[in-house]
Amino acid sequence: MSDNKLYTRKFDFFYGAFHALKNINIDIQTNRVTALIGPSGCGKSTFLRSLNRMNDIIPGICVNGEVVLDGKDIYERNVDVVDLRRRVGMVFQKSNPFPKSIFENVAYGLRINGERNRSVISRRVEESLKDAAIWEEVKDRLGESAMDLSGGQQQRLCIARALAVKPEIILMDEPASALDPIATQKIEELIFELKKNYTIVIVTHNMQQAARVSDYTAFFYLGELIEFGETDQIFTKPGLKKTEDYVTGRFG
Amino acid sequence: MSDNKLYTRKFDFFYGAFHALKNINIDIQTNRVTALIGPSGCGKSTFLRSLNRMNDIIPGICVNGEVVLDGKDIYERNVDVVDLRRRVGMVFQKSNPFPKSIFENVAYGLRINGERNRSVISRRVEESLKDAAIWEEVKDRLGESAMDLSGGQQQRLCIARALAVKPEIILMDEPASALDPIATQKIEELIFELKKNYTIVIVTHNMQQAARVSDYTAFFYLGELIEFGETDQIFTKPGLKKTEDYVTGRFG
Amino acid sequence: MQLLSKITRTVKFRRLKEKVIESFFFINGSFAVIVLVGIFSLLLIEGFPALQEIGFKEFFLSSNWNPTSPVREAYGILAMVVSTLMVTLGALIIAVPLGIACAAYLADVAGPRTREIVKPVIEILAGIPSVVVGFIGIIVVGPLLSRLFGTSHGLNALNGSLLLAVMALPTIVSISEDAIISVPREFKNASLALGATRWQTLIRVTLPSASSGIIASVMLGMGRAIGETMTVLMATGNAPALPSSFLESVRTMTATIAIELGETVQGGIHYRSLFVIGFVLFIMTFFVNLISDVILEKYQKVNR
Amino acid sequence: MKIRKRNVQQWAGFFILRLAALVIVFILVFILYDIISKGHRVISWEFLLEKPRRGMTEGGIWPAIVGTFWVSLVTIVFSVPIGMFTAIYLNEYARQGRIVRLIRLAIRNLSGVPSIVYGLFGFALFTLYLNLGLSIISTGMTLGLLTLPWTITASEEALKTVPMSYREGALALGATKWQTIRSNVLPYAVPGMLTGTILGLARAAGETAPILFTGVAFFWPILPKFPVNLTQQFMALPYHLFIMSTQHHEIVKVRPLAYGTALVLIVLIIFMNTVAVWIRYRFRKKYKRA
Amino acid sequence: MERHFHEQLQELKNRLLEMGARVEKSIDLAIESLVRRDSPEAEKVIQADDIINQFEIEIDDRCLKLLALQQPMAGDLRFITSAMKINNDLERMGDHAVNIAERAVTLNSRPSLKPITELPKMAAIAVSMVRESLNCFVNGDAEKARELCKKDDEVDGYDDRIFHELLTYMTRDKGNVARALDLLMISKNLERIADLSTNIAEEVIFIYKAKTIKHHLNSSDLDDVRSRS
Amino acid sequence: MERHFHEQLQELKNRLLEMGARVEKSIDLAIESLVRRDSPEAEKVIQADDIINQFEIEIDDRCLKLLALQQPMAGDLRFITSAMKINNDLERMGDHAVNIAERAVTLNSRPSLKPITELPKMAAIAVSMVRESLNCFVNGDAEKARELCKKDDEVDGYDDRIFHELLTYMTRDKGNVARALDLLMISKNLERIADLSTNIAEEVIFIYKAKTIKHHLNSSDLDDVRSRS
Ligand SMILES: Nc1ncnc2c1ncn2[C@@H]1O[C@H](COP(=O)(O)OP(=O)(O)OP(=O)(O)O)[C@@H](O)[C@H]1O
Ligand SMILES: Nc1ncnc2c1ncn2[C@@H]1O[C@H](COP(=O)(O)OP(=O)(O)OP(=O)(O)O)[C@@H](O)[C@H]1O
Ligand SMILES: [Mg+2]
Ligand SMILES: [Mg+2]
Ligand SMILES: O=P([O-])([O-])[O-]
Repeated sequence: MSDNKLYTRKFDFFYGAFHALKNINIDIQTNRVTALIGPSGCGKSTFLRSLNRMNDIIPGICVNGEVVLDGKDIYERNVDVVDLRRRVGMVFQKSNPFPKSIFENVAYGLRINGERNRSVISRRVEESLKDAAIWEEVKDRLGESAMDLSGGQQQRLCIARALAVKPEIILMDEPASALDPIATQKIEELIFELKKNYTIVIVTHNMQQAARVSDYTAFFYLGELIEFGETDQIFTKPGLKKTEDYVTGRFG
Repeated sequence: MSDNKLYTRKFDFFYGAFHALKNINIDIQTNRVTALIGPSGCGKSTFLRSLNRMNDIIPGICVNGEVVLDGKDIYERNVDVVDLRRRVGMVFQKSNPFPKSIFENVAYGLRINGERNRSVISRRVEESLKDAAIWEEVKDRLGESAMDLSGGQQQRLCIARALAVKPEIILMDEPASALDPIATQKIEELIFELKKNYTIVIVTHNMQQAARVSDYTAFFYLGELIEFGETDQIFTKPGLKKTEDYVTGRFG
Repeated sequence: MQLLSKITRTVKFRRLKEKVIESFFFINGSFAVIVLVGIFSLLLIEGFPALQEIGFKEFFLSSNWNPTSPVREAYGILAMVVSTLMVTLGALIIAVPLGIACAAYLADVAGPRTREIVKPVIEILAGIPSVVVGFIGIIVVGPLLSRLFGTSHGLNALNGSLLLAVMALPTIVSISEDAIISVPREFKNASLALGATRWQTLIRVTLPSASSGIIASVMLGMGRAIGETMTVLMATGNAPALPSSFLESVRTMTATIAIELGETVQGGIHYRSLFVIGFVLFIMTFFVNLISDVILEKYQKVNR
Repeated sequence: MKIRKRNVQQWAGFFILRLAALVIVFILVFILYDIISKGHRVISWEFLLEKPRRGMTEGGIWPAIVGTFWVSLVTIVFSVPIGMFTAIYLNEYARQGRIVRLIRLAIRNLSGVPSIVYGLFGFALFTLYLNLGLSIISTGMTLGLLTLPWTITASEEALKTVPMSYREGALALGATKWQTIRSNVLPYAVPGMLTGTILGLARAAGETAPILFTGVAFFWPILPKFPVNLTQQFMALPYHLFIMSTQHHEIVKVRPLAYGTALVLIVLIIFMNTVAVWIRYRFRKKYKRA
Repeated sequence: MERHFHEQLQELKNRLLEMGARVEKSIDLAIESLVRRDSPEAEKVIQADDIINQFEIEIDDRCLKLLALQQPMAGDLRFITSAMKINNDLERMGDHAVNIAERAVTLNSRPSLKPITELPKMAAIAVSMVRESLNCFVNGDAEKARELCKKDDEVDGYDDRIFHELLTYMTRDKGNVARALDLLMISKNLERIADLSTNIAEEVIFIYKAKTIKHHLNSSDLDDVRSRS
Repeated sequence: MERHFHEQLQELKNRLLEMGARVEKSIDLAIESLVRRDSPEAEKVIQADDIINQFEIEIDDRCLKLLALQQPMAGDLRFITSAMKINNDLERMGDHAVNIAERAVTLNSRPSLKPITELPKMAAIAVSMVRESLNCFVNGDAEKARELCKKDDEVDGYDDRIFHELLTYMTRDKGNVARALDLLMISKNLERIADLSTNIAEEVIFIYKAKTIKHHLNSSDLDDVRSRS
């Protein structure tokens, strides 16, 4: 048992017969950034998407063990997935703004939650855009299509969209991997700001990025959680040979 | 004037009215790796593709100045583009093996050049696969489809394919950006090996990668060549403030 | 507490609503299956008694079709099966090279301007109703053929093939063109970067990569030709005999049904035998489409 | 030397390809030219708006136009909703499994079934078993079945062009499935669905074989009045053309009328195609950056 | 763009400055305890060394983390590696201060050999060098750092004079030898502190001018950089 | 997977070893010139320092480049930062050797004070510490490095004894003072060399055990690591 907001115990995940995650025990610290690293196909994305049950979309999956959010296993039968996803927001690898106006993108989550009050909506939109550090860039063009923004701006817009419904946890699957270094840096800085108010879990291919943005790092390999610990520990003095080999590039 | 195999002088490039490259003077050192870095849209790819006239495919382009290969301007009228591209090979960002067998992929370049002799072809194929450090992994399955290889293997196969026609210069446009860190490392090591026999120009988004693989680095910004020099110089003590700001991430 | 129960209520309501919506769509989705099964069983039910009466052997192996003969009714469909295949084959011989060449031209050679002109042309050609094509066959192609070959009229298998070729061309061109255009740009770039000419790239890389799509387009065109009714009805002369050359008049399976169903007695053996022909057509096109389907699926897998 | 040879090879190859395209363009131009040049002479308000007279050697084609219109209307009403809903089921709700495979198999086969077979089926089912007789409604429903696979396929294509990321984005924000579909899928798919539907309808409007036995009449000058008269027989443009070109007793005399009918039919179909293409064009332009 | 990383660099700078201040204070105190013959003061210096050592460990760790986590380049990289060296230099100055304090305790326990006049002057210069070199480091003032290197000569001059003076004392009276030796060692310690400040100044020049001037004895930039003790 | 980078690390190791060998040789030579009263030998040591300084610059540069170009992590990173420190330590040992050589020249120019017996023994231990600490570094032998740290005590013992002996000489005869002082300084230099070797050993432990043992005076791992002079 743990006092953490979110933790997993003996968590297993199967794609049909393929055992994609094996006995994962991890504690996600509140108001910290946890990075998931590991070679391609080790199950990072699968794990991330297990945390808000986005994997449910995929047919033939099967889970075992617990993922506990606020003391409640999210895989229990009576859990409302829709509500869960509202509490555990997600940002995707490729920015995916809806082809609506900037304003409507951010307002979307509020509207589907039944918020009708105009002034409430526009206040939340402004707040979210500010939190996502994109307000200054778009405040004069909220009515324009979100598709006209640059890649980095789109990604921050998607973050704003996720923030608008006030999630407690934000999951990010390689949020900067499609961006150029400058846009990437902006996203990294944003993550650093966001952790003041949110708990963040981020998957990244880029070890350096994990090193830069996270407080805790989890190293996955072949579906197993090899090592989990403070980021500076993992990158300066990892506890296990496998981790050391991976971070120093002696792997594979 | 210069004694280098490949250099440009006062090179300008236009997409229609858009001035994409401005007065580029660069000397590509023989048997060295030259990396092109710079923020997105600065013209790195455009420049690279100018070196083997792959830009010719795009309608409405216009060039000025010289790109000199072995003392001859490749943009002169009587230059045969097809022949030029054989001498200046290219590897693309997304690995693009043909949907043929592994063997046929590498043999392709030889066949289109009219090589019919089976034993010559199979010798060249083996050599190229060895040079591209993928021979061991595929030697028992040369007849299988190249599409079944992993991303990193595909990329090395594409390199082997480019090597088969014995180019003098190899251009690579972000050859590892779609790969995971381990495959990326293999490509980087391969580049290091290849420079013994080839002259390599590589575009990369990833500054660290440029630092690791190249001997010379060219920093582009807004279509201009800002600084060009030895890689360790550029990354430890760049000559210009702009370069320093870019490599230390104080940019934009 | 009250709030909590309200939340549970809304959650329950939401789930119920979602379930209802999904079921509604599912019911619609099942309709296609019902229709197909309906067609299959109806053809079988209506046709089977006739087959029993006539006998398999005569029905499939005799080429004598004379249901209205006052002497002895004959129900052999061999002649029309052969006619159907022959006309179809002729059509493919004409349409396949032309169609693929045109597709390659559009996808790889033509400038955007040309493509903008030719693509709508193909679409319009696809839209021309079969009666209109048949009409042209009677009025223009027929006389032309009779003059060319010195026959009394030009309503023969060749005419049918020509017209069917026109009918099949749009299918072949547009699906092949799709296949060729969806060959990833990267393949072409790779080939060009290796010093291949555009022609070499087209022949050695692009077309082979698109081959399954192209083959599928041919199969689909073939299915279309086999099932085509009005053009062949109007342009092939309607002679229910085993043809020996392309210059003879023929009558295909589809044409037979079209001509004769109106004159039959419902429930009679003639009526039922036409349903059997329909059934055979159904099966033939089923297999042709199945093959093209398998090929297409493979091709989609490769290009993913 | 070698280089020149390769250039010649390329030139010759491209020449052949260009020729093929030219041939196809020529075929269409020829057909259109023939029909327009000979058909336009008989076109008049009288031809369009009058009933045929004197054993159809004079007068117009108004009943055929009206008949085609009503049949098409029934076709739409019958096939479009089912088609779209099926597509939504398949693309949005269905999980890969036996049932879905079965449905897809059925759809693919339906699209390959020859139109004459639909005619047989419609005849047996609607006119005989369901006792709808030879009527507009039987015919419309037959054509509805014929167009169903096209509508489904076109709708599914349209749904597929909506990026997965729109759905994931909405779901991840806590939208329900139906909310996601309604707000983030359908708006972007409807124009595409419309395009496909209209294209299918244009093809259906030109079909002859399936309607031969379900109610089309050689000569039926009584115009149907909605809704009571959907059970009556009717005339249709393609069938009229068929009659005028093959079955008429004074075939040479009515040839100009046949040309006129062909012209009207073609114009109608081209018009529908143009509308569909226009919608697609606007749709693409609007969401191109997506 | 301001980066979180740059804040961390700033923090590193501040920590180094703080450490520098402590080191200065230790040196001052040690000399004072000698002049005022106040041994408890010297004890404080000895105790304070623990804190300075903690500083060193912390700063070293900080640098290592920055290197591992931020992949610094160019100026930032030079800054961090130099910080590691400066850190080392400061810690050693701290050790020298302790040595001085220890000698002071020994000396204070015995009668005064002579009035101590030169050593405080020398110490003042050395301490000012420490302070100034760190200021140069903070303000990125390579010019001033260059000048600072020349000050080292002054300190060396004091060292020489003190050495000769003490030699006289020793040769004059055997009883003086041990105490003179202690004073001599203190002078040597101060001289080393000045040397280490010079090292810091050199690092500053390295960071901001990207030039290695150490050992370039015949470089015109700085003719008088001495090889270290 | 073997990486080009790892070759470069190996090369860095080799360069450090080479530098270490030169430093050892300088120390040996300096002591020999003292024992054999052979000033030209001492001159050689002084000249050789230039090369050692060149080594230092080169190795430092190498490390900086590796840090900038290869983004080392974990063990590799610790290796490189430690290499920078070891490099610094070696260079300072070189300087100490020069100091010894300079004193030797002075001493050689005057009559011998006494037969030199203890210093060579002390030097032998110091040199062996240099060699062994570098060996530990090369072989990644943290155990041995830990033992090595204890050897420093022996050297300190020599230093103490020599100091007292020389003190006796000085107090005995004023004329001895200057020469005894020189010898005393040589002993101090050797003691520093041993200290620096201890530093290297500590770095080795840091690299391979990822533990900072410096200053952890009451750590059970190593109770006797001394704070630096
Ligand atoms: N829908 C799926 N069906 C079956 N197997 C899957 C599916 N998605 C992923 N897998 C498999 O599960 C494993 C883990 O996949 P996952 O996407 O989580 O890896 P990852 O660590 O995110 O890799 P990457 O860094 O490449 O994104 C892989 O072996 C993958 O092949
Ligand atoms: N085909 C084209 N037509 C018009 N402009 C183009 C075209 N291709 C590129 N450009 C423009 O030229 C500039 C340079 O493009 P280029 O692709 O060379 O950039 P890059 O440095 O490679 O960027 P990236 O890192 O994003 O690949 C950009 O501003 C781009 O918008
Ligand atoms: Mg992933
Ligand atoms: Mg580019
Ligand atoms: O398309 P048809 O009506 O001729 O089958």
